[in-house]
This record gives sequence, C-alpha cells and structure tokens, in this order.
Amino acid sequence: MKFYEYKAHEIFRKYGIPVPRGILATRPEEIVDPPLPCVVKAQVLIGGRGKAGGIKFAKTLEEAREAARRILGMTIGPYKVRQVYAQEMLDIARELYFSITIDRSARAPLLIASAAGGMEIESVPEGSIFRIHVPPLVGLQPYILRALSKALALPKEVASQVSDIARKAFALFEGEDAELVEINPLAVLKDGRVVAGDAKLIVDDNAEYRHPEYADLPQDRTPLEEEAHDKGITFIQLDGDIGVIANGAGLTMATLDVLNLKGGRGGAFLDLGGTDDPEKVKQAFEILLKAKPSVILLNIFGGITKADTVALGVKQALEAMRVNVPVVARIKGVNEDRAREILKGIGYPADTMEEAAELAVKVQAGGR
Amino acid sequence: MKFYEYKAHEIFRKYGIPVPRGILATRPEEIVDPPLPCVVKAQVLIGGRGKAGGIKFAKTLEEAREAARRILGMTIGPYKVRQVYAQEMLDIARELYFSITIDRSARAPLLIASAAGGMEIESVPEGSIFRIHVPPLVGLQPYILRALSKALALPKEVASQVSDIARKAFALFEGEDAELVEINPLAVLKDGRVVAGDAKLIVDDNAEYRHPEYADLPQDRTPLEEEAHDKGITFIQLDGDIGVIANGAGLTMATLDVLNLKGGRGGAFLDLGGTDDPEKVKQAFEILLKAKPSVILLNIFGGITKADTVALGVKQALEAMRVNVPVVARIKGVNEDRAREILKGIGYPADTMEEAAELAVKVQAGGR
Amino acid sequence: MAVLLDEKTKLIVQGITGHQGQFHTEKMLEYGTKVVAGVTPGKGGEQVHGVSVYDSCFEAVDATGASASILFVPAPYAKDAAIEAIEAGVELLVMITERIPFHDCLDIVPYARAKGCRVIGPNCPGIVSAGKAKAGIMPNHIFRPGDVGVISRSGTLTYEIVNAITNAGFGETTCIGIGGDPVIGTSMPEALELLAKDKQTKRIVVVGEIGGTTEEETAKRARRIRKPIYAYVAGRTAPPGKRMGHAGAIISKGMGTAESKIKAFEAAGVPVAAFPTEIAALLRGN
Amino acid sequence: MAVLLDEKTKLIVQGITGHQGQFHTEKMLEYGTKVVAGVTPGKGGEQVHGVSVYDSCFEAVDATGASASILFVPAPYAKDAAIEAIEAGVELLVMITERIPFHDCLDIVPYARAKGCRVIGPNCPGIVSAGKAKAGIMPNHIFRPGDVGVISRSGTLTYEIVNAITNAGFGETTCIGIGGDPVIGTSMPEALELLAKDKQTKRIVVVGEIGGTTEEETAKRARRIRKPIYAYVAGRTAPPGKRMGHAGAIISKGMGTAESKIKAFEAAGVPVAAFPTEIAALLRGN
Repeated sequence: MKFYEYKAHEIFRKYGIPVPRGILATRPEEIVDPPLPCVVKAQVLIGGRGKAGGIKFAKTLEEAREAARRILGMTIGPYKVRQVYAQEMLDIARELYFSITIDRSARAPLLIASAAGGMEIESVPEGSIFRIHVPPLVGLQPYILRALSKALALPKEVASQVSDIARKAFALFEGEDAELVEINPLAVLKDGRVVAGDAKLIVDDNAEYRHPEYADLPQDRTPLEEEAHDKGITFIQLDGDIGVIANGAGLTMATLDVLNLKGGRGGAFLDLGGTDDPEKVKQAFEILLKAKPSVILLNIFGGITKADTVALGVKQALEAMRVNVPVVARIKGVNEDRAREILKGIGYPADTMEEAAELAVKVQAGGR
Repeated sequence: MKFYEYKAHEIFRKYGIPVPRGILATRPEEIVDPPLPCVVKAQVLIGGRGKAGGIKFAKTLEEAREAARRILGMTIGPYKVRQVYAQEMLDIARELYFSITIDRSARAPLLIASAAGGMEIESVPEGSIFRIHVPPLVGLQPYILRALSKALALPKEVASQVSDIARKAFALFEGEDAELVEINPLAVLKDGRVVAGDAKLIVDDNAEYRHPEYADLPQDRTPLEEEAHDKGITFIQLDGDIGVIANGAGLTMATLDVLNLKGGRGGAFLDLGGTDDPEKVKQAFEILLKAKPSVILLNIFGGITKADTVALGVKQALEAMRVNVPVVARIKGVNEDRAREILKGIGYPADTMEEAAELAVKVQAGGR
Repeated sequence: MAVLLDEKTKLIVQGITGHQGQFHTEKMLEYGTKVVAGVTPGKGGEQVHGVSVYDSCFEAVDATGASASILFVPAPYAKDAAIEAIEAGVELLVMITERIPFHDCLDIVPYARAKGCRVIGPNCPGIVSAGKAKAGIMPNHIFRPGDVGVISRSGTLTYEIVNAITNAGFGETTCIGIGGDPVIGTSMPEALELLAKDKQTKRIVVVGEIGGTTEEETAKRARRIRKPIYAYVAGRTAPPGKRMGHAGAIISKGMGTAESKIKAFEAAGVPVAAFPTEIAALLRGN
Repeated sequence: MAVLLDEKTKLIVQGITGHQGQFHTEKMLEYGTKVVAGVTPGKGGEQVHGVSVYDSCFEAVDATGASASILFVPAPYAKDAAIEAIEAGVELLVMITERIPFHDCLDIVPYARAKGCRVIGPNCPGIVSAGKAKAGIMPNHIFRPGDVGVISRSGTLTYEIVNAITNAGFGETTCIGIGGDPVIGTSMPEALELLAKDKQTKRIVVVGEIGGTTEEETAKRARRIRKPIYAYVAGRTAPPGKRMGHAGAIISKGMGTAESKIKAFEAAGVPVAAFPTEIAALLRGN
C-alpha cells in the first residue's frame, strides 16, 4: 500500500517523528491560517509532480489559495489532482537521507543513510551511502545508530536527534508492517532541529488484515484495477490490445513475454491465481472484457486446476457480457478435452503457449 | 526483588490481569468500605503467614477492623507486620496454577500450569504439571496457549480467559524483568470469570536500573543487610558467631563451608567482590563488625586484588569502630608480605583456607 | 538420491482439515509420500484420507517421529504454526501459504535457521523428489525420475517447464519451488548449492523472474559449479513499477530487470531460454 | 592443543578504555595473548598499552581479522556490545561483565547460538589456555601448562583451585570460567563436552556451586566420558532461600542443594572434594 504524503506524515507524527505542519485541502477556500511561508503540493501517488508543476511556493494566504487553485484539477501522469497539502516551509541548513527497507538476501531490515540528501538515493554516489542491517530477532541496537552517526559525520546534537528519529522510524517500520520508510530529506534546520522534510511510506499489502484502517486508502490503480483488487484478482492494465489471462504470476508474466516476443502487444494482464471456482473465473474474465481487448489470450497450465471449470467460467462471462471477443485458449489440465468441447465456437484452441501466442497475433491482425 | 502481595497485585492490574479488589491499611481505622466479605492478610515477604495467624476472614467492616487489629504488630518469622490487605473474598469454583519463570538449561522462559491449583506447586503430583518453553527471540505464540488449555482440559470460556491472562502475564514477565510471575490460585469463579486469586512477583535485582520505581521497595532483609545492600555489598546474617568475609561468591561460600566443616559456626557472610578500593573494604568490614561476631575469618584469594589494600581497609575499619575483634586472616595476592606486616598485632595469619578455618575455630573457643 | 525429501521422509500436514490441506494430502499420498500425520488445532482424533489428525505439532511429531512438515495454514496463523513446527523439532518446513506478511517471515526464517530447520517458501508450490515423494502442490503426473534438478520462484510456470522437460524425454531429481515472496527460507543460490552437491543431479534448470537480485547472485554462484545450468527468466516485457502478482515480482528503481538477470546468467555461462519450452531444447543440446 | 582459545587467537577488548579494560588488557598481553584491537565508542584512534582502539567492533574486526572478543562493558550497555560483536562476526565472545539483567541474556545467548558465536559468561572470570593465551581476568601466575581441564561457575574459588592444582605439581590445558548467572552462554555440561574432546586434556576438574541443576546434568554427561573427572561443590552449608552473591547461587524450593549435586557426581563415579585444596589430593590419587 502506498500513502499520500499528508497521510504518511500523519503516521510519522503518530510515532513521534517530527514532520512539518501542514493543511490538507480539496478546495482553495479550505486553506485557512496556513503555516507561512508554505509549499503547496499536489497529493498524488507518483513521483515527478515537481516537474509537472504540482509544487508551488506561497508567502501569503492569498498566494497559497492561488497555488491550490492552479494545482487542483491538474493532471499528473494518469492522475487528476484532487487534494493539495499546504506545508510549512522549512529553513533548512542541511539535507540528509534516511530509509529502512528489507534486504531480501540477508532476510533482514536494511537501514540506508547518506549525508547527501534531498535527491533521489539512486543519484547519490555509492561511496557516500551508508548501509547497515538491523539484526532480525533482536532488533535495532544502539551500535547501529552510533555507526550511522559516525558514517555521516554528524555533530553530536544532530546525531542524537537523528538517532531518535531512526529509532522511531524502525518502530514504525515494524509496527506498521512497512516495506519502505523513507525520509528524504531528513532536514537539519538552521535552528538546529532535525525534521523529516518528506516522508514516504509503503506498507506490505499482505499485512492489510492487521491494519484495517488502511483498507480504504486510495491506491495508484485505474478504476478497473481497483475493481479487480477488491475482488482479490491481480489485474494490470497495459497499453496493448491483446488481453492476457493465465494462472499464476510467473506463468502470466511468461505468457505476456511470449506474446510480445511473437510480435503481439499485451493489453492487460490478469492472473487467475490458483482458483478452481467457475464464478471467480467468470468475474475475472468480465474485468478483462471491460478493458475492451480485441483478442484474448488464455493460458492455463492446470496441473490440479480442472480445465473444464475454467472453460465454463469463460463461456459464462462471454454470455453474460454479451460480447464477442475471440479467445485463443490453451488449457492444460484435468479434463482438457471437455474444455475444448465447451469452448467450441468461441475459442481458437492451441496446444502450447508459443502456438497460442502466435495464433493470438494472427487473429488480432485479422489473419483468421 | 520481592513484592508485597498488594504491590504485586497493583502491577498485575497495570498489565490488565484481573485481581481481587482490596484495601491496604497500616491501622485498623484505615479500612473504610472494604469489599465484603473479605480476607484480611498480613503483608510480609515470607510464606507461612496463614499458619502464623496472619490471614483472617471478615463479613462486616467491624470484623475486618478487628482482624486487622489482631494481625497488625504480629511477628511472622523475623518480621513485624506493619500492613494488612483487606481483599475481596472470591467465590471460587475451581483453582488452577500458573507461573512463568526461566529454565536455565534451555535458556528460555518456562511456563508452568496445572489444573491442581491453590497449593504449593511442589506438592502437586508431577503428572498433573504442564510445562512448556516460550521460544526466546520470537516470544509467546498462540500454540503455547492452545497446548496449555488442552493439557488442563479447560472448557472453552475458561480457556480463552486463561489464555488472555497468560499473554498478559508474559508481557509482565518481559516488561518488568521478572524472575517469577506466579498466579496461585488462578481462580475460576462461580460466575465464570477467571481471576488471579493470588499474585507473586520476583524481579531480577540486576534490572533495578531499568525500574527505578522499585528501588525503594522494602525487601526481606535485616536492617544490617539493608545497609549493606545500599552500599552494593553482598552481606547475609546467619546464626553463628564467626564472621566470614571473602572475595567472590564462590570463595565466600567455600570459606563458610570449610569453617562449618571444621566445627565452627558462620555468623555472617560477606562477599567483598572484586573490589580493590580500601574505602570499600573498610565499609564492608564495618558492616560485618556491626553484626558483633566474636571472631572474624578473612579469606582473600587476591589474584589481581592487592593484598595490602585489603589489609589496610581492615585495619582502618577496626580503628574507626574502636573494636577489638580477633581477625584470622588468610590473604593471598600481590603484596601479601606487606599485608601481613599491616595486620601484625591485629590478626592471626594463616596460609591456607583450611588452616585459617581451624585457627578461627580455635580462637573462638579461646584456644589462642 | 534426491535432496531435502525422499521416500523415507515422514511428513506432517499442518492445516490438513482445510480444503487445500485435504486435497493435497490425497495427492501427496498418491505420489507415495509418507504423510504420517496431520495437525489442526481442535480436530485431534479425526482422520483425513486415513491420516490421523492431532491438535498440535508436538503431539504429531511425538506420535510419528516426523521430521518434515508442510504448511497450508492461512496467512494470519502461519507464523504461529511455523514456530510450533520448528519447536516441535521438524528439520524441513515447506510453507505453501501465500500472502504471509513478510515481517512475519523476518521472524520465521531466521528463527528456523537458528534452530537448524530448513524452510522452503512461503508462497511456493513445494518440493518434488521425482518418483520418491512430494511435499507440495505440484501436479503429480508431470514428473519422471531423471537427472535434472529444477529450482523455481514460480508455481504454474514451473509445471510448464517441468512438463516440457519430461515431454522431451528427460526426467527430474528434485524440483524445488522456492517461492515468490521477498523473504523466503531457501534462496535460489542456496537451492543451487543443494542440487550442485547432489550426485544424481547432472544438470540444473533455474526458473527466475523479475524483482530482487537473487538471479544475479545465483549466476555468480553458478560460475563455481561444474554441472550444466540452464535458466529461464519471466517478466522481460513486464512494465516497471507494477506488482506482477508475486510481491517479489516488481521492477522498481531500475532494480531487478529481466535484462540484468539474463545478462548475469549469460556472463556466467548459463544459457537462457527465450521461451519456457526452449529449456527442453537447451537440455537436448548437451 | 587447547579449547576455545590459543596463542593464535586474535582477540579484541570491548570497553578497553575503562579501568578494568585497561588493567586486564595489560595482563592479557603479558600472558602472551594476541590482543589485536580495542573498542570504545567515541575513543577510536586512541591506544591502550599499544593496542589500537576503534569506535566499533566492525572496524576492529575489519582492521585486524579478530575472531574473538572479551567484553568489559558495563551491564546496561552489554547487550548492545554483545550483539555488535556477534554481528561483526566474532566466533568467541567472553562476557566478563556482571549484573547483566538475565532477560538481556535471553536475547544474547540464543542469538549468538543462532549466528554460530560461542559465548562464555557473563559474570565470569573468562578463559585461560595455560601457557598460550588468556581472555579473562584470572591471575596469570597461577597457571602452568599441563593436562588438567578446569570448568568453574565461580571466580576467585577457581583461582584457589587452579592454584592448588598447580602447586601440587600438575598443570592445566584450558580453564573455563563459565560464570555464575542463571542464563549463561556455555553451560557446565557443554564445557565438559569441549574438554572431553580435547586430546591434550587427560582429566577434568569441575567446580560447581549451589543453585540450579547444572551439576546434576553435568554428572549425567560425565558417565559417558572416559576421562577422570573430579568435582568440588561450594555452598554445602549455605542457608536455603538466601542469594549468595551469584544470582545463580540460591537454594530455593528444595532445588539446587549441594547434597543433590554431590550425590549426583558420586553416583556418576566423579569423586567430590570436601575442601577446595583436596582436589589436588584427588588428582594425585590417579
């Protein structure tokens, strides 16, 4: 799960991490008594909003409202800006970088810090990035914070504030099931205070059941993706015109790859998962149909999934939606003969995934 | 650290563990509006208060005050009763046993439970005691509570309450640096509630720095032991007449053993520890002198401790206290010759601890 | 020979009375696996396909001497079940369960390692030692005993590839589905080491996907292994920044692209198949 | 040969700039120990008896390749220091510090084990491999190379007994002060196994005390060891229920009495000395 900036700040505040004061507004008039001077920022879930004109500075209330007026309704990437955040402008002396994420190989939380903050960590030279693991099972120990302070050559007063923030950020990382806690810049102000200038938070989707308060947060999904998500289906909209549906993440990706390598263009990506329930197949197929693909490439390696069940779901969906999209179907699994029977007249059968991909490309080109 | 019953109950309450309501009183008149009927209990740090008459039942306020009147001022073991606790009488249907302690061999917390509660766990037959370790590093998991409930054959409603109490007791065990958390009886009431009928808590002395709120709690020490404790000296008063002072717990115990095996009677036990500071030696020695031993047996295996430093401390203490107790001294270590010189005229020198013990017995008997 | 699992391994099934647990217990038994007990709290005393159910892993292990467990318990209860199995002394724990919060795995995996228990998964199809035993959910009929070891982060894609291997006339030693999550018990390079040491395994097929750097680490390790290794990497046309089903399968911040993985394999002398079925052709080439 | 420690072991001293750290660094150097570095946060760059001080264990280990550490850090900071040393990769960690809350040791000891680091202590006098090296605070002059292995829960009492062994004309291989706390890194039976496997160690002296059941467990283990073992147990006249200095040394609820321990040793064929110095006589008898 991703979080709008203002929401992430709210959570950081809950853990006692100092963040700038700010006001959220959906209309310019909602900005009343903002901290001045302030920065008015578009609340969107993707990067690059600065370049798109989604960040403006304001010295007075009027300027702040004017900035909000210009930002609200703006389109950044695929998103319309619906909220702005008018945030206290910090008087920054120095910008640091701090984040916590996981190191998959080490199976441990990884703490990353740099004396060069304010820019994307990818653009910071490797030599000035400090990395240290937090030992799992025993958690954050003081030596880690000492090492961090030394690596960044922080003066004593800054070091103690940074250590305190790091401790709280780690508590947040654990307490909120975070994948990423990123503070960039971690700002040392001219008055000596250390503040999380910007706070980014990504929480593990799988831990949603432990954090029901996050369940309804908007995510960077298209409406159709959102609908799929609510039904527990992995569905991603792409640019192409051939809809790809398969079972299992790896197989679905591989099917998309084969299709693209054979000259097709995948237009949507739907992972049926391990389901064996015709109703769920039907639901998934309906979502795919709503994306209006010109051809559908269905690739099921059943193994244990019953092929006829899948075929039945496909057939029902097409009937319910009253659409007539050609379906190139390659279904392997128990009762695959019965599946062919069910899809007779609707689908183009194929035996291997390569064959299916080639066929889909041909059908799309009007070749059959 | 040990805790008076009422204090332990207070801490259990803090962790959300249900305990009976109660009123603490140092004078009978302080009992106002007690939960009735109630049990009036002497607050002492040792067991056996029931047999000593320190627990009485009361149905009315007057009876409660009368009970308090009779218990306050009573002597139980070496202690005078200064406080009573008038506690709600529970309407108990069934008594269980529950405790958490550590298993030294396994280096893990050990959870002990029994369906036979209300008596000392030592008198419960081994077959009806359930034991399970809490895995260190990952903590209390639900399977432990399921296993407990099954072992005690608890009905569902009781099981869920017991599990909840066990979880909270484990949080207490960890949060308060406990050595022992014991609930006996863990009472199932006739109305179905489960309540910690009696709560016992011992906290690791070494963790005192993490719990400054416990620092001033009274402990089961004699005034002299208390004085020694405040000075960081291990000192225990015994029945005999020969004071034993040595350095290191093992050596001090061994010296006491040798003395007793040689026919002497150790009258106090003082571990100088690893100190090398004549002032601390002097302080320790003064405490020992206050216990009025007829002879002192001093056994120092210096190794690194300087023998003359110890001798100097001893001499200064004797002079400061203006007493003339014979000191049988066996001091091994750096500068042991100089130590003999210093103690000349005060002490009886000995070469081995066996020799020193024999000499102490002889001196005590007036043999020298 | 086989790694991790063979016909003598005594296996318990955690969550045996659930839909998945029941179904796959039957399939594992059909494959010849010694499923000696099941565990479902509160269902002790029942039977599932002739297998006795116990209330706890301790009881199941005590009664049967099982040394391995396969876990079908739903995600919110998986950590509890895993720690219980580890404490009960199993040496191999196969976690099929998907959608376990990875913070739970940050406890489970290091703790298992501390106690000498090998974890496979979570979010994996399990292990098959062809012709010997299965602790997993892979279809039985696609395997045939042979000399190819298989390692995969994926589920159905593995079936596709194993099927291609078998159809081409080859066979497998052990197929290890290591799982698609960010934090897993046995990583791809670790699985590679296991198969590299197995005498019966003459060549190894590795099925990777986008996300993380485990394929790159595997490629590095592959340089020191004297058996032929072949790879396939899924996701070469996946859009960056999108989560492709597996929590692991995401290209973010330029990390974990298929290009990088394919390059690493090829640099290590590991041929990479363009299509899943091409794996068979690569095997034939040797 | 010796166990745990020898003349080649590279040792770092955590808390080297403190009173105890400085003093014992000098003594360890005098004994011939390879003290290669010290650690005190904030004092990196200083020198103690010619030993370079670093700010962290990582730096110290990186710079010197040390594989062992001895810890003099005060109790409230000991857990941090121990975990740091473990993470920095030391394989042997000798914790001299006393009065560490045992709940901290419930983290340190299992974690060390998980990471393959052996812990001795806490609250212990350390280890001496006679004539080779010392990671501890025992007096240097009482040791002489020989064939007696010594294990003890106590400090000064160990010196007394080692002194008696040496004075009687014998000598030691390795003397392990395991420590007097309830939760320690290496238990008495574990230390016994170490010395039992050491070829140079021909007989073993075990110094126990009241409290706990480790002596009883050691006696059980002793039955399977073919070297002569001798024991002494302190506290046979200690009053029950009183804490005798060591947090471990307490007889409570009838557990951990000297009688029980002596009985267990004798039943296992381990002669028990009545007085500390009698150990020498027992050794002479063989």
